[in-house]
Amino acid sequence: MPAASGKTADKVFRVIAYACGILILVVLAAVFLFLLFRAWPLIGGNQADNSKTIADFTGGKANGFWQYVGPLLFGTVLVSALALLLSFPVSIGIALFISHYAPKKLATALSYVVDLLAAIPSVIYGLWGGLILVPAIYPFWNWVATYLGWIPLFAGPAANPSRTVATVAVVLAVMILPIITSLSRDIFLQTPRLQQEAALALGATKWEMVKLAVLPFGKSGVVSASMLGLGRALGETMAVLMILSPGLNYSFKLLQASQNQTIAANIAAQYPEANDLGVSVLIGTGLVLFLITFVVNYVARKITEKKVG
Amino acid sequence: MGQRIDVNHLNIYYGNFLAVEDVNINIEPNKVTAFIGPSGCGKSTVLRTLDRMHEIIPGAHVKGEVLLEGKNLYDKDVDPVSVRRDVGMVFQRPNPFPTMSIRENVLAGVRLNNRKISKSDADDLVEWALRGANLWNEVKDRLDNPGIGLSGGQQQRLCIARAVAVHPQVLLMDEPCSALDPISTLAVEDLIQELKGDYTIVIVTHNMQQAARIADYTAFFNLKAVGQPGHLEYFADTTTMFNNPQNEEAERYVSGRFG
Amino acid sequence: MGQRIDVNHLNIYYGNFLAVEDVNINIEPNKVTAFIGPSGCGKSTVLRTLDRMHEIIPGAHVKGEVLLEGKNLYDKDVDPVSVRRDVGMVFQRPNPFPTMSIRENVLAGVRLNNRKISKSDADDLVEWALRGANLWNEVKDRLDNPGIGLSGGQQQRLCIARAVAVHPQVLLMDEPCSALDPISTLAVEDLIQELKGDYTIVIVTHNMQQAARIADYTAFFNLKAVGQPGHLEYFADTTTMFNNPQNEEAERYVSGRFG
Amino acid sequence: MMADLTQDPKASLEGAPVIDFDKFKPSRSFIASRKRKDLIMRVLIALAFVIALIPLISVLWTTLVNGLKRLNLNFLSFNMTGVVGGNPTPSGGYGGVFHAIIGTLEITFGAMVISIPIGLLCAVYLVEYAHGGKLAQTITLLVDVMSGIPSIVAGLFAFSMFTILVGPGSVNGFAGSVSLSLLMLPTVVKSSEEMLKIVPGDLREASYALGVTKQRTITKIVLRTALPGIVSGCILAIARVIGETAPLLMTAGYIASTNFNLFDGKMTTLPVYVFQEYSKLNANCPANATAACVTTIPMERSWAAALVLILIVLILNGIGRLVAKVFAVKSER
Amino acid sequence: ACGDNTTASTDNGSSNNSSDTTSKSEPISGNFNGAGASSQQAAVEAWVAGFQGTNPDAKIAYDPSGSGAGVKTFLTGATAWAGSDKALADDDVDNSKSVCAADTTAFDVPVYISPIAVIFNLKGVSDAGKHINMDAATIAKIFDGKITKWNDPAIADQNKDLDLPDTAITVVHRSDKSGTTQNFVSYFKDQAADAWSYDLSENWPNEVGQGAKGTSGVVNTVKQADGTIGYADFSAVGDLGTVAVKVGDKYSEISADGATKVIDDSELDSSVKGDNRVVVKINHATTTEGAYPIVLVSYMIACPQYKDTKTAEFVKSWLTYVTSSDGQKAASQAAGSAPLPDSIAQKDAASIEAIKTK
Ligand SMILES: Nc1ncnc2c1ncn2[C@@H]1O[C@H](COP(=O)(O)OP(=O)(O)OP(=O)(O)O)[C@@H](O)[C@H]1O
Ligand SMILES: Nc1ncnc2c1ncn2[C@@H]1O[C@H](COP(=O)(O)OP(=O)(O)OP(=O)(O)O)[C@@H](O)[C@H]1O
Ligand SMILES: [Mg+2]
Ligand SMILES: [Mg+2]
Ligand SMILES: O=P([O-])([O-])[O-]
Repeated sequence: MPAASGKTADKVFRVIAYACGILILVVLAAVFLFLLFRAWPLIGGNQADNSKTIADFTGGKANGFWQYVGPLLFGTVLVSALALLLSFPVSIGIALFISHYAPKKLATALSYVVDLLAAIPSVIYGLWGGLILVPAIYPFWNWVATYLGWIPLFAGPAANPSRTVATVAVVLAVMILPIITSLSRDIFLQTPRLQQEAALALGATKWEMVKLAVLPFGKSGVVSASMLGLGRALGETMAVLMILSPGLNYSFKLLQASQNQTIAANIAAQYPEANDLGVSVLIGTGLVLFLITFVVNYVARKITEKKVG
Repeated sequence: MGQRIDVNHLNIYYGNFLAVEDVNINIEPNKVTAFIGPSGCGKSTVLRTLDRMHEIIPGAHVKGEVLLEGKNLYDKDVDPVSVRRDVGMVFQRPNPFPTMSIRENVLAGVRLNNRKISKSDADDLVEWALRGANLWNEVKDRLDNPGIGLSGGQQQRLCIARAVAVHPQVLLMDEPCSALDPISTLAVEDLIQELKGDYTIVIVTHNMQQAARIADYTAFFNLKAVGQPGHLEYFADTTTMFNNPQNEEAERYVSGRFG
Repeated sequence: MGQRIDVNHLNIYYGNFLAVEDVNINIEPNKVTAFIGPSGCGKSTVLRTLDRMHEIIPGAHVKGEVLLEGKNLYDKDVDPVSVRRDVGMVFQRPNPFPTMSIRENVLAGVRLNNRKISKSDADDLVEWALRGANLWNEVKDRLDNPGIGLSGGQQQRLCIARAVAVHPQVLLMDEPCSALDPISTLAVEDLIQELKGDYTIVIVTHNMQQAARIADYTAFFNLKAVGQPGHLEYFADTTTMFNNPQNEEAERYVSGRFG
Repeated sequence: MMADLTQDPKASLEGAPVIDFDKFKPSRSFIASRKRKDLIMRVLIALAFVIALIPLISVLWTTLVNGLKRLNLNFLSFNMTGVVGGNPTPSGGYGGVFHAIIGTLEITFGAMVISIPIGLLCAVYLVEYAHGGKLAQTITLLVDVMSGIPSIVAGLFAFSMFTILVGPGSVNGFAGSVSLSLLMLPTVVKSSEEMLKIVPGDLREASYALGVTKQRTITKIVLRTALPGIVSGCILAIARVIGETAPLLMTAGYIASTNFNLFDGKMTTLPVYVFQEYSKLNANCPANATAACVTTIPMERSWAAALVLILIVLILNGIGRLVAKVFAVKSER
Repeated sequence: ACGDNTTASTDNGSSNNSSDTTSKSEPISGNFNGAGASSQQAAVEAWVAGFQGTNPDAKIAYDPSGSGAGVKTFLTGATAWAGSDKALADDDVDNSKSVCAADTTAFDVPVYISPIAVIFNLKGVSDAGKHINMDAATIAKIFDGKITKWNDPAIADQNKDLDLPDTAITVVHRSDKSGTTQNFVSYFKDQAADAWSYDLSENWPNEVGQGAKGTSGVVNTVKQADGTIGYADFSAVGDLGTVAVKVGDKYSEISADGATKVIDDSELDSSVKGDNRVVVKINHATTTEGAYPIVLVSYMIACPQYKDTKTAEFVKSWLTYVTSSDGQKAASQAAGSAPLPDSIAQKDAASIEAIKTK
């Protein structure tokens, strides 16, 4: 008797597990379809109304959807790429510090702090960024604009207060730093001892050992950690909303205000006051964001997969 | 070309745990010395003190002397990095760098020491080392393939090539064949026989037949009980060790009555 | 109480890879049969086909027959789960369930199968199995301690107790001592000698001395080359195998000339 | 059979190039420069750590200092009903976060209930059943991709789904839970998958060898052994979503009073509360107000709520660690 | 439930209910929801507290989700009323048929008037507590980036007694869609059409200066640097400087009374579609002494008939209280808003009276 009931239970469990696996696919499809459905008026609806709504959103700057979403997308990618650029080397540094340099006790304590920081809600980063960092960082940006202003990226005058892409990038970098750090650290810690010992046995210094064994081993893991961080930055809403002075330009002037805006922050800024059609437009931009993050992640995974396999 | 190693009153610790006690041994140049003994008796531990690899484990340290041609490795002014350049090491499991080609693997150590190597010098060195490791004929047509794509035995020989390419004086091997199939094992054993012309070789093995086959001298380590420190029980030339050991424990061990 | 096993024309596959070819062997009840041979020759693989553990590896399958007291284990109507209840298995590394106490580990086979058992029956069973595994005296005062807290040798005996607690007819052991220190090894060997009164025992070992010490029959597996299927080269009673083998390869192997 | 393999030992070195090893010897200056480089990297790495520490400590410190001003029992035990301007309430406080704590806990709990079983079973499928088939690879890839879904998209999704399926205007805690579960799911799957993977195959085999069915092996041995890891993974997933604001503004809304019903009516969560109070900036005190009227109270409440949020995350972490410890696989010896 | 606050009385102590409409009807009980303009939030808090003083069993929730969202939610029937910073659009009125009973359409009544301050932060001026005088064109030019220095002659000419520095002007505007913005720029459209060419919209139309999210964002940004100028609800101004706006020949400092005056001087928009609607056409050109012309008028939106009598009773009683002098006083104390002028309050009362409760 136990054997028979065991067999049924076995089958039922197996079916449920399968179903849950497949559910993941269903959920992703559902996300896409529900968004598409709700954004449908944008495609299937009255185009004149659409352009009126969009013109209203942008003060007449844009009246087609792509015209609208283009600069937003540009801004989104710019801000998150900068954030990643800033936090990547620092994260890797800290991860190495924890995994290979710090004394064990300090490393454990640090690990804990990093994990905790990874869980700090983004509103808090928004509060901090908007109220503390913005005034504090102005002298620095002003210095950059004065002395490095010949680089187009840093063209002055630096906006005061610094509610600029540069400041937002710093805040996002701080936000994703613990995430990238904690994942990279986990990977670095898994570097096979043998590889490390092989390097040391050849007479490598510690840094050479890291370069020979740890970094190559951690590469794909670090890439996926960065992708996760980038994803977080791409989708970050509150911190951007609370700090950035938005604009709808294809502009690289990092230190000037009102140049760029991100999709996520734009949705949050417009959503409360939007009418039905407006919501459709915003959901349309959300769909674009979804597809972009999807593609970025997909490509990144494919790349790392190939490297590993 | 090999150098001699003299170990005097060496106590080896992991943190506060005394793992191996009072080792005294003289390792002859250009000979193969085998370490045997039951598991946990400290063979690997002793071996790793000979090129200061022991230290990389947090808390691990030693008391006593290890003299390489009369110079104590553990002197204050000695840089462990340079010790490891003079004393090469091969590990239990083959560990080529997975991201590198066969060629790059061989050159890995050399490149650390000297970045400006001409292509032709590098080619010569790769050929020399791979020939030395008895691997040249098998891989000469695919030097740019990843090292990880080789079979276990080939990988182990690649690691040996990598170790000899930096031209050390001493070669330490920790159970270099235990992860290999019999055929690869033979290939590696042959290689060891050859290499002793140029290097002093110390090898840890759990396989007494292997020790008997390849070693000139054999050191038998033992431990009184689990948790007790290991110690060097008996050291003799290999023939004596396996045919007429003057130590009861050693005899019991080599005759297969335990372990 | 042991049952006999007859293996007829057994070919064992991992996916499309034929790992072991055409094995024919008769395993006598209430005797210890040892499998020896170089690494990779298929000892473990054959052993695992005897209780259909082989199948849990995706793609793995067999052709041929394994008769347990004349009944083919691989018949359509046979439930592998119940086969495994009749044929117990002990693994290379001791693997007590880490979340369970010593007592629960012994009872795992009963409990996990959802069989109801009264407290007193359970107590009896635990004592019986642990006594059978020669472990009772060492652990009787701490049955509720985690099983993982025991020493390696004790853990292995605990695993044997766990296996015998489901009352199998046959006990398969895959290098049960290879992870143990010499003292624990002796304890387990003694136990095997005792258990053969009640069970048919098949043991894989890489240690020929061990096979010589404990087995009644010895099967020597071999493989022609890496990548080729392994096969049963020679089967004989242990005395013949080690003193006067009628097979050249077997002689080379047991005399330590390779492997 | 071995004989043919033993080559003539000296043959291999024949024809080998003669090497002048001095060429490869490191020069004194090169050794020094390597050492210098090693040191520089050491310094840079330590520096990375210090640089990162500045903003991170500043965040924590600011929250702590500003938050402690208003964090008291009254703040934790009252909601925002009856709070008018900067005036104190009859209980002597200035409103509080009780409703937001309830909302946060219920919505997060809802998200857990949805995503943990699904995620866990999906991981079970991937590790125990799929054996790296095409479907499994696709799922693994999509789970990875899913971990990049922006939270605002999750909010839009839940909003769209509820407007389409339930009807427009259905703003409630459960919609919030759905949006959060979408964000939690990939983390749960990933971490559980990792944890199941590191359960030694030995244990599965040991269980099968005792004649135990696959389902029981999974539930009683594999999941049980992986439990501490799974719990910490889930805690991590919760920590990831408990601070979400944007999706909850859309799906769960804001309300000043305490709503215990997850399925009906709006619900405030702590991050939303933080944002709302920040948006108020300051409160009005009429000319005839007493000294007890505090104009800066909304910002103070905002910081205090932020601190409460961090504390909840901390407590969750603590609980996770505790659970992990209680269920820990007893360490060896 | 545990943790629910006891109801606070609205104003400190002396509140005796004189409004006859609320006292003669039965106390209202039940749960009621509203959503909409965030500008009304502080006032609504006070109204809820005041309303519950006489109707202790009424539970009222307000979600300050934004005017647009509020109207959207109202049109789904999920809320009893909506708050909005602008009057209903024509198609919203049409759509409201599905929510309101008996084919009636929704109407809006002004409930909350608040002056919009033009705030600035300028060393030596604002921190000395001084105002700056400006006319509509000057403000418009500043916000359009045409005037970029504080000592620009256009400003200096109007402020002879001030010593204006050569500081650059940083304009700060709302970055989110906002009724405050629309009301602010409608002042330019009316009073400085030449200097302000943009269409009327709730979104800020140009990229001059900096945008910030919400009133709080604007105020914080203005606080963070020298030379900034922005606009925000009067209640949020704090100790920032405010611009005195030219009304007639004089400059009028911001005050709640000033806002009431301008509304008092304004007409109703008779062109709006639908019954019972009270939509104010703000007379930005007012010359009334002391009037302050930049104001936000915020409405409550309700149905004349509800499918459910209880809701109708509540809305009627609620709006009555909100527009009563008690309600207005409570709001002005809690939110610093301007009380409704009597003229509007009467119109409101007439519309509210039309809500059918039977
Ligand atoms: N990293 C370590 N930290 C602490 N103790 C260690 C460490 N490595 C080894 N030991 C201890 O040192 C002693 C000697 O171990 P060692 O590995 O040298 O033995 P061995 O003779 O090489 O055994 P085997 O044949 O299994 O390789 C053992 O008691 C072991 O537990
Ligand atoms: N899971 C597996 N999948 C595919 N091939 C396998 C698997 N396990 C073993 N093999 C192959 O089957 C053959 C026999 O292996 P098996 O492990 O049975 O050898 P063995 O005699 O037990 O060796 P050892 O002494 O190392 O344990 C080998 O060629 C091995 O590569
Ligand atoms: Mg060892
Ligand atoms: Mg095996
Ligand atoms: O109340 P607002 O529309 O200005 O946010």
